[in-house]
Amino acid sequence: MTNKMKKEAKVLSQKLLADGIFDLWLETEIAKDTCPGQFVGVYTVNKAALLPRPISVCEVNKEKTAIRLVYRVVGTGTAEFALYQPGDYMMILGPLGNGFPLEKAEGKKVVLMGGGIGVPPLLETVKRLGEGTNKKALEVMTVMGYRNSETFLSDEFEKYSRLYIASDDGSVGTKGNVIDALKEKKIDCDVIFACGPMPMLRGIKAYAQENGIKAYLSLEERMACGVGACLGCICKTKKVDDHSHVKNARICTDGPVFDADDLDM
Amino acid sequence: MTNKMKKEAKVLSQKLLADGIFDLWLETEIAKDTCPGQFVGVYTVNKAALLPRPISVCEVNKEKTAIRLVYRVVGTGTAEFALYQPGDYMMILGPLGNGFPLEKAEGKKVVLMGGGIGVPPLLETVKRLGEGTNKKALEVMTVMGYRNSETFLSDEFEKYSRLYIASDDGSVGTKGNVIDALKEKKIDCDVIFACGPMPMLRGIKAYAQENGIKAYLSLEERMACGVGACLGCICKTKKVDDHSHVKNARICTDGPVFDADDLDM
Amino acid sequence: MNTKVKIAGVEFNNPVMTASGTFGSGMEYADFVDLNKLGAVVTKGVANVPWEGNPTPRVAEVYGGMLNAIGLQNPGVDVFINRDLEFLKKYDTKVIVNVCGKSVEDYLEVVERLSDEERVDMLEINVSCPNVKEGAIAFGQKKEALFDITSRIKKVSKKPIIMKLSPNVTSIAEMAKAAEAAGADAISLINTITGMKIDIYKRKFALANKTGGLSGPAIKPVAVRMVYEASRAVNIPVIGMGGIANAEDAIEFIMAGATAVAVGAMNFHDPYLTGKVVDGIEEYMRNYNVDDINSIRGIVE
Amino acid sequence: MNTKVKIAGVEFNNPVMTASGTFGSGMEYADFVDLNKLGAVVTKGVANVPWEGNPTPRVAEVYGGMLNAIGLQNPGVDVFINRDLEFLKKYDTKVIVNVCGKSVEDYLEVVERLSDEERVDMLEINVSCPNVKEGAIAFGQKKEALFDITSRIKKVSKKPIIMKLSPNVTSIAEMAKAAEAAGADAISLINTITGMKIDIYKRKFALANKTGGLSGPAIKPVAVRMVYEASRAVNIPVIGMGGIANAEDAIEFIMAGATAVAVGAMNFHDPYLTGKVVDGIEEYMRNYNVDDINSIRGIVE
Ligand SMILES: Cc1cc2nc3c(=O)[nH]c(=O)nc-3n(C[C@H](O)[C@H](O)[C@H](O)COP(=O)(O)OP(=O)(O)OC[C@H]3O[C@@H](n4cnc5c(N)ncnc54)[C@H](O)[C@@H]3O)c2cc1C
Ligand SMILES: Cc1cc2nc3c(=O)[nH]c(=O)nc-3n(C[C@H](O)[C@H](O)[C@H](O)COP(=O)(O)OP(=O)(O)OC[C@H]3O[C@@H](n4cnc5c(N)ncnc54)[C@H](O)[C@@H]3O)c2cc1C
Ligand SMILES: Cc1cc2nc3c(=O)[nH]c(=O)nc-3n(C[C@H](O)[C@H](O)[C@H](O)COP(=O)(O)O)c2cc1C
Ligand SMILES: Cc1cc2nc3c(=O)[nH]c(=O)nc-3n(C[C@H](O)[C@H](O)[C@H](O)COP(=O)(O)O)c2cc1C
Ligand code: FES
Ligand code: FES
Repeated sequence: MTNKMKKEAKVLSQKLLADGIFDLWLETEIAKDTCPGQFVGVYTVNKAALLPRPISVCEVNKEKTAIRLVYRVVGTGTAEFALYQPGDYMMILGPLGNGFPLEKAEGKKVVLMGGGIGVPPLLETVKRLGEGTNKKALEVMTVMGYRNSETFLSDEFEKYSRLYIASDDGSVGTKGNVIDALKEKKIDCDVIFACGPMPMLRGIKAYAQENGIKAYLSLEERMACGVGACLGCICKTKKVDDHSHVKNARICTDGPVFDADDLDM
Repeated sequence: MTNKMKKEAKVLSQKLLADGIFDLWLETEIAKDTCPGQFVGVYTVNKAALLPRPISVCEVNKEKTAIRLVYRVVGTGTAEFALYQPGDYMMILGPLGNGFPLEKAEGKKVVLMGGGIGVPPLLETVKRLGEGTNKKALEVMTVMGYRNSETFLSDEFEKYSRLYIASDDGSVGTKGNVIDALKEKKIDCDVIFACGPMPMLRGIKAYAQENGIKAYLSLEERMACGVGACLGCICKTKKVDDHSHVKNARICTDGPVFDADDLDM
Repeated sequence: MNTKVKIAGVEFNNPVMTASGTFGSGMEYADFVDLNKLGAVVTKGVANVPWEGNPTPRVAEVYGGMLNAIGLQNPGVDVFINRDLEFLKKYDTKVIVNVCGKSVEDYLEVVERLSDEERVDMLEINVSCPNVKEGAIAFGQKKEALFDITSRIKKVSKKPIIMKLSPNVTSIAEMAKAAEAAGADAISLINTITGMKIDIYKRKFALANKTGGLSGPAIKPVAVRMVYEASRAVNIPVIGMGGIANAEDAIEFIMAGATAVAVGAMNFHDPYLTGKVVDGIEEYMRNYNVDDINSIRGIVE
Repeated sequence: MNTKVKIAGVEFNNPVMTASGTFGSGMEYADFVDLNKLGAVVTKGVANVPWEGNPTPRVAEVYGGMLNAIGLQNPGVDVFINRDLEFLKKYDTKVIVNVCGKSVEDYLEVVERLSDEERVDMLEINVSCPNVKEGAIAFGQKKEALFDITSRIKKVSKKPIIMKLSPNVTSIAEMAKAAEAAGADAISLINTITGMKIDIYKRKFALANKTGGLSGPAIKPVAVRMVYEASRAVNIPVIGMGGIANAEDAIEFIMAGATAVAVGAMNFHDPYLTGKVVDGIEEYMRNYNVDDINSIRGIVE
């Protein structure tokens, strides 16, 4: 169990990464304990909006005790976050959730698949898999799906992995989604770590099953507490869950990353 | 009828004037139409607090199209206002209310009496009375009451009038309130313009009546709309009011300044 | 693009109205908004004789809204006709007069007096003000009483009648049905929810009346739910209100089932708001290809 | 300085509790708050058998609060006793178990099962959840039904009983009286107010359940008013809740008449909140010379 806390974090930098997508570095103690695939709850100053916004940790810098968040502006909260400047403070809650099970990739051929705003949480993941730890994967590939040629973060993925790109409009890489790219490039793998929209995750689950691949999927749901108390953010599981014994796992604490075989999607 | 508007105003300067009392200059078109004794409604950014805060205009600078607000921090709204820096913008609604009837002082000996945070609205008033207009008063005196030796704005009143001071703790001027000073200094006058807490205003009304002096009092009440629509801010009057015909005048529009003789306090 | 809506034969240029008591008779907001731009001006409640209202403080701010206990101060129907209706003749927006009373007879008197006034398009009967002791809200909290007063008013009124419902009830659907069964031409909701604020430093009620009516964005989810329930319970049009702060909120009420909407306490936050809501609805219609505002009423799934 | 309060013979170190369903069984917040610091932990509702709850989305944010339609997902009383009560044995804070059911028999079964558990100090009976279809809230919206279920529970329970009341009623005072008449040892209020949110871009309900319960600062004025009305209507203690966001809010409820208070949705805004409310109440007492928290209960004028 990680040591969760709600703390002020200092904005180190913020820049526009692509159309409507921001890249934010925060100095925070939370960085010490954060694993790839975990997320934080970010609070607004706007008092009309009281719930924390779940945002995945994109990268961790242990030396600077800092985390990087990459997010798309879609509503009140994210619009407010985009206004923050270096030196400002933001309230964040974390680290939350379980993160990707890096150990499952040990000695395996692993593919990281990200779609849209599901791309960011895979960056820290690919870095750790590539690092000289005893959990080193045999081979690390990444397949990232974008709407168009604004392939944010792809240059960074390229540093740590063999990168394939898919784009909805076909302007870069395979035209289509990440599964189309996987098929087109005949990418052979043992394990998939994926994050993205539900239809993409369903597709990956099916593909993985057909091809005898283990898949770990990071899910999204509306959240209130972020810490497992409110039972707002459940997903359907095949087996009875530990908490309520009703086949409802809590995405914020039992997830967000689940073994695809355990999910009833 | 003045031309009311809700507009962004630019903070020109803000400084601490006395313990918990702030002095704020705002650049705003509203300045063009503002008369002494009128007020503005100041909005917070805090979305939990939606009503405008009524704050009197302390001074008007027509050349800079700017108004000055002097306010005490007492709650959420004023605490927020205190944080604003030059260059920031604030939303204000105004000009509101009627203001002091300067014409009633024409050729008369007039005393301006302010208590505590009732002092500020009298500054523009004393300036206009002293100015070489055709409404010039015969003599302008001011009696200002403070809690202690923090006699904010008193130096400015001194420029435009013969100034008397009262303080609750006796550290400056007469020990006691403004009426004590009026009596002690045997100030002779025809007209009083006053602003301050209700007990002080009641005392002035009684004193004026006893001494055959005309008094005009600026009242306070909780407000919602500030423009006469909600009927939240009424005060009891002797005669039937124009609006509802029930002896309830609206402080925000029929006032805040009333002929003491018309009030049922 | 059509923004016109019809209620009981009266055609409104658009669905945006003012919530009674938050807009005077339009006079105070004419500095800010072109009244002709609005679907209707709904006036402050008017009684048979002048009402003094409650002692001050009458208003208090609360989180995301306000409490009011004005107590229906008003100049009575005579002054109202001579001054307020006269003022409204300068405009060609529709006029809905909100009516209050302490007894059924009070209501009937006002309704009769206004029945022949040409400038009046509809009457909205306030049986739901939580801030007057003398019964008014009782009409709005018991379905038998609501049925009774509604049918008696319908008998004398030459104008279409909107019954304004109280949210302070166990079942809004039942109240809506009672109003419909008694012949109401439309219903409007919600009036304010009874609330209270205490100043813990003075150990006193924030309002002289102790309780007051809660309004503003804080109540919007309750209002949307009640508009949804009421509009599914009856076949007469529903005018929705409660916390509307922008065009999106107005559209939310329409999607919940409202034929028209009213902007209330948020006028105090932004005196231009009614006009902005009119514009914002048109913008939404343009951006999302809605040709007729009536086509999105109640379409939520 | 005394912060201790007593309800039905049970003594609480201070009046600060957790609102059922917003704090799990304390486990999830033990990272943030020392549970021993709290007057009581009130657990999530527990039924005779595991409940699955509603489909997602189950939560939605609204102005100054949130809607929830969890639908009382819970592991059932067996797991609850073996795991949650076991966990709470590590602490010596008081434990109040919130009980839910679909029929009177369901409730009775849970009450009986918990009656002999030493770790349980009181039971809070949730007859006011707006998010389950099968009746539960009906018990909380009709005074006859409330009287009936309360008296039947009282007959079998060896623990003191708190009846948790719904705000979705015309008269909270009548409901409070019915609970008292049936033998309830205390009442708690308010549960959430039924609300709705519509996504106008997707033209869909924000919650899969369509309606949900509104909680958070937005509802505080309604909650304070109801606590005031209820506490004046009965002689049994009242536990107040609804939008508490800080110690001032908690004191407001106490001055309205509450013996104890519970912190709910705002735990999600600030997981340390319960502890801060405890500290803040003490600070207020020190600054304003309140020697005994019981001395300011209901003192508002
Ligand atoms: C585990 C997890 C990790 C996420 N990581 C990222 C990330 O790295 N980058 C990123 O851009 N987005 C991420 N999201 C989505 C992000 O949470 C939403 O985009 C964000 O909450 C929107 O907030 P808002 O105030 O701008 O939108 P609004 O629509 O104004 O928000 C209203 C409410 O809905 C919630 N909400 C809205 N959209 C979502 C959503 N898609 N998922 C969950 N709650 C939502 C908000 O949190 C808030 O409570 C993640 C979501 C989850 C559950
Ligand atoms: C006509 C008029 C002129 C005023 N001029 C000045 C001035 O020049 N300088 C100054 O410091 N103060 C002035 N006040 C008082 C000022 O309005 C309040 O101090 C201020 O509204 C407090 O806001 P807050 O958010 O800090 O306090 P909070 O207590 O958080 O406010 C909560 C609510 O109560 C209202 N409120 C609180 N105190 C008062 C009060 N005394 N009068 C009216 N409403 C109140 C607020 O506007 C808000 O709606 C004036 C009041 C009136 C009616
Ligand atoms: C200050 C004030 C005065 C009101 N007066 C009346 C009234 O006279 N008659 C009436 O039917 N409703 C009255 N209401 C209720 C509003 O018309 C409206 O139903 C309610 O405020 C909810 O809408 P809102 O949240 O947009 O304000 C009043 C509301 C406020 C805030
Ligand atoms: C997510 C959530 C779950 C809840 N679950 C329960 C429950 O199981 N039993 C119950 O009696 N009340 C439940 N409630 C109601 C709260 O206990 C409380 O009465 C209500 O939320 C008002 O308080 P608040 O505004 O402080 O949240 C729940 C509330 C929320 C927000
Ligand atoms: S968000 Fe509360 S349990 Fe996951
Ligand atoms: S504040 Fe609305 S009438 Fe004065």
